[in-house]
Amino acid sequence: MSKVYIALQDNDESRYIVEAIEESNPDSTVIHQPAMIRIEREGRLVIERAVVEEKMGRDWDVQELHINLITLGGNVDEDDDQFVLEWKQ
Amino acid sequence: MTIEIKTSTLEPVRNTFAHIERRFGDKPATRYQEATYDVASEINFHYKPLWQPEYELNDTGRTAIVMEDWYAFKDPRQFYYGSYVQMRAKQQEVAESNYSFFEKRNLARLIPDEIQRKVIRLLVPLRHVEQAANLNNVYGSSLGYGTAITQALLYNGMDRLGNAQYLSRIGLILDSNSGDALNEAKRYWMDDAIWQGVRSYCEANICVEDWFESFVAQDAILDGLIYELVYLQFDQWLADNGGQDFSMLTEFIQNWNKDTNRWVDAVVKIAAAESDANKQLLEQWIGTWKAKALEALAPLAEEMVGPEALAIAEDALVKRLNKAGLLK
Amino acid sequence: MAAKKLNIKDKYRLLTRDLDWDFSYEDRKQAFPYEEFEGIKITDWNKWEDPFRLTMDSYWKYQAEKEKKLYAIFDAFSQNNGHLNVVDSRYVNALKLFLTGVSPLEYQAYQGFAHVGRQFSGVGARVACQMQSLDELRHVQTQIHAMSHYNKFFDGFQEFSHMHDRVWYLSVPRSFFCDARSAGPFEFMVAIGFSFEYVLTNLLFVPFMSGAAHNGDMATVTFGFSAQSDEARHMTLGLEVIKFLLEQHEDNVPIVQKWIDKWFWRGTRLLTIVAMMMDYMLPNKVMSWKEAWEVYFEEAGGALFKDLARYGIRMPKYAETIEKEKEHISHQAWWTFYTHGHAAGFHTWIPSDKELDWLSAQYPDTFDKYYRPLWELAKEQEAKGERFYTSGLPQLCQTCQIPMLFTEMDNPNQNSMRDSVFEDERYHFCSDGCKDIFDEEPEKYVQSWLPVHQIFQGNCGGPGVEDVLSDYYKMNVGVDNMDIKGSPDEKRWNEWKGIA
Amino acid sequence: MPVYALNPGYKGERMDRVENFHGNQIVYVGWDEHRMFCAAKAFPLPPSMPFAAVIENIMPEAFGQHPEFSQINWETAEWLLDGEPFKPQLEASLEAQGVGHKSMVRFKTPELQGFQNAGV
Repeated sequence: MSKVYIALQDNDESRYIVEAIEESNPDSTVIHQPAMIRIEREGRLVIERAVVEEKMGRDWDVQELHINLITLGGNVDEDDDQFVLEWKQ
Repeated sequence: MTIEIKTSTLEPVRNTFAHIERRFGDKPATRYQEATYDVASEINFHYKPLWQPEYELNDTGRTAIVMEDWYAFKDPRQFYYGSYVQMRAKQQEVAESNYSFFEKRNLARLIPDEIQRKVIRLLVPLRHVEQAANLNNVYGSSLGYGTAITQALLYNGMDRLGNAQYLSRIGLILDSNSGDALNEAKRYWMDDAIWQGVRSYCEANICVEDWFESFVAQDAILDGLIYELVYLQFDQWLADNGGQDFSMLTEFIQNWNKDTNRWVDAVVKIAAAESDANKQLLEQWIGTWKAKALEALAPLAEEMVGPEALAIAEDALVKRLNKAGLLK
Repeated sequence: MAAKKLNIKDKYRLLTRDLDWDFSYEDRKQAFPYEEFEGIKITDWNKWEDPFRLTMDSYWKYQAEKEKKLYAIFDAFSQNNGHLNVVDSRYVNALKLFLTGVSPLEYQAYQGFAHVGRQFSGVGARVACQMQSLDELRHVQTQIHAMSHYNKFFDGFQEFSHMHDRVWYLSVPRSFFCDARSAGPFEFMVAIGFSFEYVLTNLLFVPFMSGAAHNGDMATVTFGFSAQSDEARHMTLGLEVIKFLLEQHEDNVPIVQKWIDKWFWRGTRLLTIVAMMMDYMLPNKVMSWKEAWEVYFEEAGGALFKDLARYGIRMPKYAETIEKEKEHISHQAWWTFYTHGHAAGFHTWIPSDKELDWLSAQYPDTFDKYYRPLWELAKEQEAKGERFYTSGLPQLCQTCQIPMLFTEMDNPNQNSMRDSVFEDERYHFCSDGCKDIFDEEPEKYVQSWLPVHQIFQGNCGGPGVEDVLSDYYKMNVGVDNMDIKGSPDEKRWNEWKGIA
Repeated sequence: MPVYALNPGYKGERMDRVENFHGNQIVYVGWDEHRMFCAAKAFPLPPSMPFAAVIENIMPEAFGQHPEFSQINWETAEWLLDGEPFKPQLEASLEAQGVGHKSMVRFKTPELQGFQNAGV
């Protein structure tokens, strides 16, 4: 299985999202680089709206992710409740 | 560190880019100017397009309109991307609160059934006209010449997609999100005799090759008439007949029209003022497309408001064209 | 009746996908005439999966938020003379190359996506392309605005638009996009939407922007990352296009593979400039080109092609050559610019001893053996007061238009040269990859506007190279070009910083 | 293979036909394994130019900046013309010995290994 990855701008909002990603994907790897945070995981990575909302303490729309998103690798499936990155094989 | 620097040594060596300075002199430039003027490539394109080898990638020859300087088409709104999206974001915020107010209080229940039916038959199908407008404006943006006009055409094209989506949401409000009203409206668009003139006009314009002609047929003529007819007169008629709350839902398009008309009028005026040849060509296009549009809209106007409506709309359009120096 | 809540997929479908209709009064083929000639078979546009489902109102909302943040930083940057915070005036030269070489590509991307965003007959794909087109316009404009402040204090930015159409090395990026735009709509999508956006722009933006952050350049980090936030959408679109084409018809597979081979090759050639920026032009290094290549091409691209294998798609042709070249190209490119520093629109220099040691450490197998001697020669010449500017004009590759500077991977001392004869005329290439591209479509590539030949034909003014530089390119000769040592840029910088 | 274009017969204009060079033809010259010069160089030369003039006038202009240039022994230099082994005839014109428009002339100097013997 290959790694999927996502990189976010290093800012306050992203920190909550990264926390949420770590909670939803326990074995993901978080790498801090100048001005950005990169998160990798084998095969699949999910960002769950409910978890991000819990971390932020406010409503959060999955599409808001795009404001802080820098890059990603993997097939995307986005709906109201989650944002999934996945390699099928 | 920087505290020790004498301000005199921090004088800029130039105020703006050289091509902006050549146009406007050596002084600080606006963001609109720097983002717009002379940004598009002009020469040395390497390969002729496989899909149109008779032209260069960027070529003034794709319209019969001739301009000495295609950057004459200054946008009176001075929209570059940033100012454009920020303006629309403000407007959509108002629209969003209107739509949610309408939905939350279920204002649709206060509107008589026959009025709702009328809106589904006469207003909602305009989403397809907006779709045609999207294609026509993006066409001009992709094949037109000079950033001044091509960027504005793209903003307009995307606005039309936005308008189509707002109109669609009116349908969804009326059918409680089932999509039935949208399907019904589409059937009218496809089969109802009342819409066939407009649909045929749209299909014909989508196939027009000259991008400036397509702009005239869409933005100047058809939109000009529809704005007067639908968003002013029909809106008033709805208000007078128990459908006043619809205005909340069309407010975005109404305001959008006001802002856009300023740009459309400026484009037409600048092209006409450039030369007699341009003026004649514009009048010829206007003659053909206006006649077609009036014929197409006649049954709709009658049904929406009454027998006088179309003449009033035409009158308003002609006044705008007169101001732009045409049809006098 | 309470309205049911629409989920995002249904909402998007209702608001967008059904706007289109079957024509009754005209032939729809006349409205969308370019969809068939490339040989791609589309059986059903309805199978198009919208990769992201942004309606215009949300688009305006989120993009306006990004723009507000971005311009607030630009304003603060220029009010506070943010250019003084960059680590070193050498750094700014990377920005000059960016504004003259990359920003105008964003403009071509805007035009290209507007074109396919009009020409595809499937509304889903069309709307996605239109949005990307608008984003690309955003990128060129925010880049111009970010550089506007630098232009006021440094030389070499002021004629970016004029230069892009004319200057010899800028013909490399420029011809890349002209090539894609002049192709049919599906090839454009494979070229730019997939090959470039999905795999290669990461290499352009991510390490470079991280580099900007590392070198104190707030304005560039901000526009770079802000632009990248759109890029994630674009990447998703690029991958969706590929999957869609491959799923539509099996006959599409070999055509798509051919385009992938072509555009990955052209893309890696184009990125030579980025390799050089990373290894040589950033005073504070983030990672070497080799490392960036391994992370973003070999690892990320490898995963991608593994995923696409189920459709019968394999790694791009010559991937094994590219893998070897990662050890070489940045050094070869900077040497080329260093030795042509008199004809470049930015400054060049010999890397410091510390930098040479960093390069040795990053490239243990190649740097000391092949490239350090070049710099020792350059230092010797400079010490003699004969800073080396090479005479004459170089031979260019007919396809990628880069001077024929690449070497054979089995003998890195020897330049790699290939040629083909087409209709009694000989054409030269830097590589098998570039030769293949020409041989596939010679009627197209005979049109290359090769700057060196154009100068000899007398189409760029002259007679001397200096006349071409000053009159045709509008370079401020002796100011914009030559070594950074003794340049007005350096002089001003030293004054600002109080360096004697 | 011809291009796939909307209409058959797509044929771009050949930008570098010999007629465009005002009586000259383009000749490329390259010194093998001497990377001080990043690439071979291009020169517009009259087809009637004898090869001796290339050695006397063009070679110094092209490669004279190299510290080894003065040590070149033209007698032992090994030549390739468009990839084929080639023995220049000094008195004959370029045209007469098959050096045509956009021909590539390469030479190797077996006794010179470049600066620091590193192929530079």
